[in-house]
Amino acid sequence: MRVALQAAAFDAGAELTRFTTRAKGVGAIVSFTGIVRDEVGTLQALEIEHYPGMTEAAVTAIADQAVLRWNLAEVLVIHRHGRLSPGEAIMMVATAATHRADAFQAAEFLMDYLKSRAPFWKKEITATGSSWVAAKTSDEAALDRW
Amino acid sequence: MRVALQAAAFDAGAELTRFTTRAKGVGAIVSFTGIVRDEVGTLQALEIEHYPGMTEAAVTAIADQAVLRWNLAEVLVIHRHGRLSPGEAIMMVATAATHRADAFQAAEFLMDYLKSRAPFWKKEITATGSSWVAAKTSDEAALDRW
Amino acid sequence: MIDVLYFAWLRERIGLPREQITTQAATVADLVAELRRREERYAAAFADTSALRVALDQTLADFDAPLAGVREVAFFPPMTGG
Amino acid sequence: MIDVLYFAWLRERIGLPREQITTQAATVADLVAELRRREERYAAAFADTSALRVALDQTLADFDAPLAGVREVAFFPPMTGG
Repeated sequence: MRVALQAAAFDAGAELTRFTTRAKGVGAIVSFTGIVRDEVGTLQALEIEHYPGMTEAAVTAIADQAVLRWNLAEVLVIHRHGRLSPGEAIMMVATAATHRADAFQAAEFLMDYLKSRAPFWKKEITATGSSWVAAKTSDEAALDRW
Repeated sequence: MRVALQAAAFDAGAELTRFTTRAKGVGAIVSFTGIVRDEVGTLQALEIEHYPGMTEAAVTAIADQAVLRWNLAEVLVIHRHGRLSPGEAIMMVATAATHRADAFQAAEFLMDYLKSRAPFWKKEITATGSSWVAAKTSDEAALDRW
Repeated sequence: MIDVLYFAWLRERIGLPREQITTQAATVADLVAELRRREERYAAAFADTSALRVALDQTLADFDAPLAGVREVAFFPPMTGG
Repeated sequence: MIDVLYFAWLRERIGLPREQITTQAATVADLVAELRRREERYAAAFADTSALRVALDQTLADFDAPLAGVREVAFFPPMTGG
């Protein structure tokens, strides 16, 4: 398992290559990459605040749960904090398993929990001001399926 | 959309990087990589037969369907044929969407349909002989959810 | 005249990947019945059509589909891609 | 003495990221009531605790959780990671 919380940018393709090399003997690898999206064309940056100390523990606990619930050979979670530009990768998860159903379900589980249970907060910075991104009720509801 | 049917090996990480570059403005990218797995430690190679002509049409039709059903900005399907060694990537799908649910569902849909509706047949080659991989009823059943 | 293609273990059991057949068969099932009568290797290969799939001009079809106008019929076991 | 941390808009509204508080509060809710009484900015920030989350020693908790033995309390809006 690799959990990385970092301000630095990362290359999802290079991470997938490294992950695949680590996950020897598996049949299925799923990756998810979240990217800063400029919905209305005015976003200058996304500022991600986190809770140092708790963040790593919470993300590791979520990854541990995924390993307990599905038959995973490897798990990767990368999540950035600090200032990001539109088009940059915010975060990535990858799962490796013998069968594809485990890899897909574990990746979706990781995403749902990282969205609503890991201490990150997003603020959108535009030319005219900034505002905190509100949590979506659909993200909270997504946890019910697990 | 990119559909590639090829005998040549490919690098899933490099493909993910190219796909991400192509999928401008999206928020979510999901990739799946299928890898030749040596379950009992005796597999020398996997031989993948396909139906030239029909294969490309069938895979493209499956990708078209995914684009119709989900809000996708980009789709990638790579599937190899010919002789593969354990640990090599057999195939890959990638989906890019505004929201993660679309990207995940479309990727799972693509996998389920490629498994049972694209004309590929796998043969396992061991030191003592070779045998055709039987279709799983679970793979056929997986189509019912769509 | 119709092109008939065989894939995977069906190809191996029949011993050839494709052949041209002149047939009056109205449906796929009629063609299968005709093939079965030809030789033992065909009878064995087509013993259980529930274990087989068919494509007409490269599109999946049913065994009761008509053959009128069809130029290429392919028989094969369930696909195992992905 | 307890460390109290604030994140995101709660941090901005209260105007500081953390402070040390000496309190006899038995539960998180008691601590919130105490903070609300302090100053207008606290009252405004904690007006609706259903819009807030709390962590005790870096683990998510409920507002009726006891504070005995707790060294760090963090208040923040619902998380928006991923």
